[in-house]
Amino acid sequence: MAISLNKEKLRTQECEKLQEVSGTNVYSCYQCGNCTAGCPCVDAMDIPPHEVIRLAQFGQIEKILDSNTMWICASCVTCSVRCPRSVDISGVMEALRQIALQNGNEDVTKLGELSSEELEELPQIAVISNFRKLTS
Amino acid sequence: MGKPKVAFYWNASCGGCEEAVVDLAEKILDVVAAVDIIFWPVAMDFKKEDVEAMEDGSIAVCFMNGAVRTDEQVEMSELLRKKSQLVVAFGSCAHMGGIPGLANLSTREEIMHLVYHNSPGLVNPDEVEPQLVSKVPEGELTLPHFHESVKALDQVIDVDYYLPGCAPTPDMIMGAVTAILEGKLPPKGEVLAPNKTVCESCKRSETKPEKIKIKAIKRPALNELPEDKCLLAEGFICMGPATRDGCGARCMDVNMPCRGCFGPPKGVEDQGAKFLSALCSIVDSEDPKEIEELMETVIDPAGLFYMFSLPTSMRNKFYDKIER
Amino acid sequence: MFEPKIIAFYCKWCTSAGADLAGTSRLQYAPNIVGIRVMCSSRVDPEHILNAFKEGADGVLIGGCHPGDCHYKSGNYVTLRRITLLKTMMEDLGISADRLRLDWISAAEGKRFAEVVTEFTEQIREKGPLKKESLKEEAV
Amino acid sequence: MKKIGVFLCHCGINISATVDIEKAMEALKDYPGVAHIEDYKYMCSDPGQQLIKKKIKDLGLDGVVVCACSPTLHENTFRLTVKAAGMNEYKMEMANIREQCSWVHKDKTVATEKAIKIIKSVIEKARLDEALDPIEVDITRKAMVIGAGVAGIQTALNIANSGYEVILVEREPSIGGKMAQLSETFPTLDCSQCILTPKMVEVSNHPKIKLMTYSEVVDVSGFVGNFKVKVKRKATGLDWDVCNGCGLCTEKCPKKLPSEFDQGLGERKAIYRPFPQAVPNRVVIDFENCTYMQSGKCGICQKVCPVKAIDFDKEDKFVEEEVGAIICATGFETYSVKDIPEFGGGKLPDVVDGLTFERILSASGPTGGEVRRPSDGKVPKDIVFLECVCSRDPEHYLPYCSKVCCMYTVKHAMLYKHRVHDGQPYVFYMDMRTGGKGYEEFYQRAAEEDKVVFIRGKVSKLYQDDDKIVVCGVDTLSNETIEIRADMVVLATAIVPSKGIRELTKLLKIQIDQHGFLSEAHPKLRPVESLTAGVYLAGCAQSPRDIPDTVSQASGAASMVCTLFANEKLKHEPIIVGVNEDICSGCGICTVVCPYDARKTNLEKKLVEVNEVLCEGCGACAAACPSGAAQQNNYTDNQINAMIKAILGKGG
Amino acid sequence: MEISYYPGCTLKTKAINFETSALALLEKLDVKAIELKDWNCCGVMFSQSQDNLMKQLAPIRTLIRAKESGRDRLLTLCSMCYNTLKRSALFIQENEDKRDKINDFMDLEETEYFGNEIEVVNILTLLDEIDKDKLKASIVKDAKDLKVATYYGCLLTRPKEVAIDNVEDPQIMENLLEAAGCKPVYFPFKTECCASFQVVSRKDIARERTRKIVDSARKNGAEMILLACPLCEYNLDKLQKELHEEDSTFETLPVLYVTQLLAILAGVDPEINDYSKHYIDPRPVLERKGLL
Repeated sequence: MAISLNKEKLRTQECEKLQEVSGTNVYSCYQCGNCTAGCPCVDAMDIPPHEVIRLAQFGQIEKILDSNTMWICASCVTCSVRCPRSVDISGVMEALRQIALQNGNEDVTKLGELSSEELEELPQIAVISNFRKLTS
Repeated sequence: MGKPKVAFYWNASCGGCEEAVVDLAEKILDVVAAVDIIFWPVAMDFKKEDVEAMEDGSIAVCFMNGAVRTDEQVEMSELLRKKSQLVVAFGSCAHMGGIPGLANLSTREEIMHLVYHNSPGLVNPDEVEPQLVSKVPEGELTLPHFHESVKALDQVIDVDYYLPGCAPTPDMIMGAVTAILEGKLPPKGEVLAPNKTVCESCKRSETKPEKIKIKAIKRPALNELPEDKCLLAEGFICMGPATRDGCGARCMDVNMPCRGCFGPPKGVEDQGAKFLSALCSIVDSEDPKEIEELMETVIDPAGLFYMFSLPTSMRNKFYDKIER
Repeated sequence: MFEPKIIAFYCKWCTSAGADLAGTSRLQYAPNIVGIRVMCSSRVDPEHILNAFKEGADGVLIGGCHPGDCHYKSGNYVTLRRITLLKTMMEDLGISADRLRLDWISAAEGKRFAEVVTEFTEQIREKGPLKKESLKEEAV
Repeated sequence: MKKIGVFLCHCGINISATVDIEKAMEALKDYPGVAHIEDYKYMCSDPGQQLIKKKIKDLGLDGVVVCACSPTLHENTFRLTVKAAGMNEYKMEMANIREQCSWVHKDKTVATEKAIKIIKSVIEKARLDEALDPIEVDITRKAMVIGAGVAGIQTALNIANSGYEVILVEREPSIGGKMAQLSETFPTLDCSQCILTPKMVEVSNHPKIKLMTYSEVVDVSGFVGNFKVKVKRKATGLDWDVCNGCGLCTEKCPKKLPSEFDQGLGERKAIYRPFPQAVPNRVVIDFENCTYMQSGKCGICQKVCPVKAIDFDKEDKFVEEEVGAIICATGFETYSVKDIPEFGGGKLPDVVDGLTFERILSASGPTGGEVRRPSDGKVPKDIVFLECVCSRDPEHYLPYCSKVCCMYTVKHAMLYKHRVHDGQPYVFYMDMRTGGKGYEEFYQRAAEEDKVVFIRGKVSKLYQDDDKIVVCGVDTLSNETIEIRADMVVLATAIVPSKGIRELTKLLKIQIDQHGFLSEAHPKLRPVESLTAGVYLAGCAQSPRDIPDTVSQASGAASMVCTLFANEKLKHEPIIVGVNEDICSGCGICTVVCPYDARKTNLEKKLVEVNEVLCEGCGACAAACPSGAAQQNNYTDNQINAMIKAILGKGG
Repeated sequence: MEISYYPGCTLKTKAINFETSALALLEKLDVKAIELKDWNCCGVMFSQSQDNLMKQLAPIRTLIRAKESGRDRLLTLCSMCYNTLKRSALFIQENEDKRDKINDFMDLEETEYFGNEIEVVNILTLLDEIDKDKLKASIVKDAKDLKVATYYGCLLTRPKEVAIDNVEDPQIMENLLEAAGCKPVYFPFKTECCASFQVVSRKDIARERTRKIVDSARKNGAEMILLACPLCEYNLDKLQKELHEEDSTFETLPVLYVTQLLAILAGVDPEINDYSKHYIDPRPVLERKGLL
């Protein structure tokens, strides 16, 4: 379905919040796609990172929140360090997670599904960072 | 018609200017022959009432030296102004505030505190401070009010001419007196000294290099002064280039750098800032750090560059505005 | 709110051109500053600066080319020396040295010009109107 | 008192939208000295100028203040206006209420107040302005062109063909610059050498052109019309007057080195000619790598030289030239692949830059025009071209667009396809910028006829895998990530100014921008002039550009020089600093700060004397003068102090 | 030389080999690493959001402990601890108001932290500072040109404000290993992410990453992978084993902490390593080179 654009929709409060929480200006992006090209997890994402930023420029935060992209992001920061326009894409992903969690997103971690042996096996840093990135 | 009446008066001064008049030596006899000295507290016994009794404008010319800081000085200045046709600010202190003017770097409170409470060798167990009025068995004693700041004479009364110098030279005094007697005076407000700078009469100026560049600032107290070289070129701060001529470069004759007592040449308002600019122009460095270090070796620039002219400097003028 | 009055002196080649660039780029900055364009920052005499304070300026900004880039080879170094010593002397005279700022702004730095002006204006606003600043006591 | 006319320009609405013109006029009309005040929509237009002229004549104005844009833009315009009306042009002043007022403030009240202050201060200046006459100076009608690429060559030829002498200075042993290295040129695909070499030969044969290759400018003094330039003629190791360019020495020299001209792909000797078509046709010895120079053994070249031109002991020579104008055409370099770690940092042999690929494509190149990759000489079948490498990347490299990469990459892909019919070129681009005559059509042809695959996206990473280069990118149009196993990768690296430009600009006293390119006097209206009179710019030294633009700018610079030379005398700005002899006592402090040695102390007279022609009017001496004897014309202390007063609200 | 040492949680459990080997190696190099008293979790990972200040408390508290130790440098082995501590310090250094808020919140702490008092140092940086001649002198075993792939992962090289070396082409490990007699191979995947914590919820992604990274290392001739991150170690080691179990044609490469190898080369008893912690046994390769 077509996205209908008008000036109210373009600069939404959600988009302002996204920029504030991530501390980045999404309008700096000129859509070179370097973030997507270098992303290690892009194959598993519904929307590639550069499109996330594009949709943010259009104020389409809800559409982004409906995708799994920010939950797949592993915070490896490859996108941010390679961005020629200093857009902190990785920071945007973190902000999206924060916004989704504040909106009451259901738990995306599968910690509950893991057996105690599996949990025992995993190093602490894996569990804690997974927990911290995806639930708080 | 009798001889023209002349008055001499001193405000805040060291007495050097009075001495300068005496330095006229035998020429003073010519002066006395030509004029009637009707008021000269330092040399002759006159009272304030004598002056008050005179008719306004009856004094032909009044030479006043010293800066102004007290009510008494203001009162006397105004009185003499009223009685005189011409007032000549005599010497650096009357001209620009002079050495007493350096007190303006401190506030009145600071001065009082230092003098009456904190001076080394001071014994003042009761923390006594001078009072405007104090009762003693003999009656009431009064002291004049000590003002917030030191002023040059023209900041208190209208001044017709200036005789600069600490102190003015006998030749200049004689020249001024002659000019007044002969009525050959320049327009009002002029300084009765040449428009050129001290370099003009300094014998050392011939020894200057093509370009004066200095890499270090030297102080006379710590370094030997060369007898026959341009002191500025040797790194000593010499205010000669920023100072009005007329002294005949006397200080350099006795191997001391100029301190600027004649004040700035015509067209320069702020001697200190101007000299600072000139000094920085000849410092030979383009490295910010080195510049910073070099400039730190200029000790007490305000006191040095404004040694004689602080009360008439830009800075004091804006302070005055704020006070008003 | 206190609106400081600030005089700026800037050289024709770099800082004034930088100010022009700020204009062509439509960068907004504090209006408290009014500039006097001189050929080179080295034309600015410490006497002018003290005069500006005398006439009621709360701050003075000097703008020149970056070191090494002076249109007249070395003028900005002369300025640097003068301002360095003048700042020391101002402190002795009871004018806070913060009220005088020397900055290098090139013709290409419109953005920087706007930033410096705004920043300096705010700094002076915070200091308040020019008053007797007894700096010696502060030092004690 | 002076009668000053104040003219306020609306500049369309550029000024009047933020500055309340009526209010300003009301505030200024009774200001001391103001005899007349008037506004107009476009003061710089003909009717606007006529209006000023009429008022000067009708009212007998002897001072004019035009309140409009920056004086950089229109000071000259209005000076000519008042001059035409019989007023001295130096009694005209401009108040900049556009760039420094209306454009930088939004609040109308505030902007109006500020504009009034600005105008008042300028009125104060105008009140004390004196009539000045330009100082006349002779011109040396000879030009020096620095850099002999296509820009320098074109400039030199144009000036020489107008009948003036030209000295063409080039750092390398041969003229020709980067264009000589190129294969074919877009969009016509004619061979670069074929169009350039005739011009190179013309330069070398031109009676009015003196060629100084292998030479560098080391000192510049003087001013427009009268520059003195010191040129270092680097030691070549032989006598060029004797050498006939036979090249026997280069054949026999045993020391092989990578050829700079072939971007390191081909070889040259320690005694060498950069390329066969070099002009002048002379050889030089690479002292650092010459066996004889390093160890004293060998000397084969000396033995074989039929004309005995070799002279190992030659030292650098310095010559001084007097010229009236200088053209800076120092060209460009490309950003080094070595400094791009994400694309292999120069360690992957089959990842090359565009200039190297030009040599691979060139018929006179190391492969004779056959496309072979450097590592193993194989013909690459899948070849990837990356655009915007280091350009448009403010975060890591350079923020600007290098302008020519789009077109030369399309050309590369096309030429590759013409040479390797069964090969496939891919181009990663971000935006395809094809502004230029025939450029867009050229690009379309590459896609339609040559089936070049254009992928919109930036490559994030590439790496060597077996004998392939794996290129990881994205196509942002299809949102698909792309991986290409290529045989070779060509990087269109950014164009940067050539090395040494900073030092040269310091000598020439011209400005560079933050990226090191030369700054023009005005980006639109004076694009070939520097801010220093008599120094002009041409080619990529100013900013990245293609050959047609370079040649047009070079011709533009040449015509500016000819315009200058057509003057009988030069007019030197009279805004100089003099000496008031009634005050000056010859302390000599002003002479120390003068950057031009225009002031000299006369110890006998105890006075400073000024050479008016040398004075450029910076005013450093005026501020240095401790006696007030040095005052700058129309920038006197009185004027500056009056301006200060006016701005702070106490003028008049 | 003395330096404060912050181990972090995993170094005492899964990554015990990292700690044992690093401390033994440092001892050989005359570096005394003194463990911080009363340390807590570093707060892994660094919170990138500007408004979630609670997440900065754990790392800042750790830095406060370091400040109280009186030494101005803090050694970390784990790259996640390094990254979190360093970025948190930078965050409060650059955001004054946020720093004040955090300090206000922690007013029970006796020490205030401003952001630049403690230099957080990764083990690789510390080793890199040691004179190469001294390092060479401490090497007693011949690595016989052991071909190694040096793997940095994300947290040592990104973002560039905290990177221990060039973001795209770090060389620290290569230089160390070269000095120790090994042969680092060309390894274009050395800074590629291993999928990090996604191994918990999206193991499929992590597996694919491991496959790519290991494939590249092997293809370029590496005999083992060396790294400095407990999570990378787990992912590359454990998931290789899984990949191999699923598909026996998948060839595995042993994964070691760089300090494990260096310690052995410097003459530390190889048996201090607990080889049961490895999923792919490195001993055959070490034995082949005569290092056991």
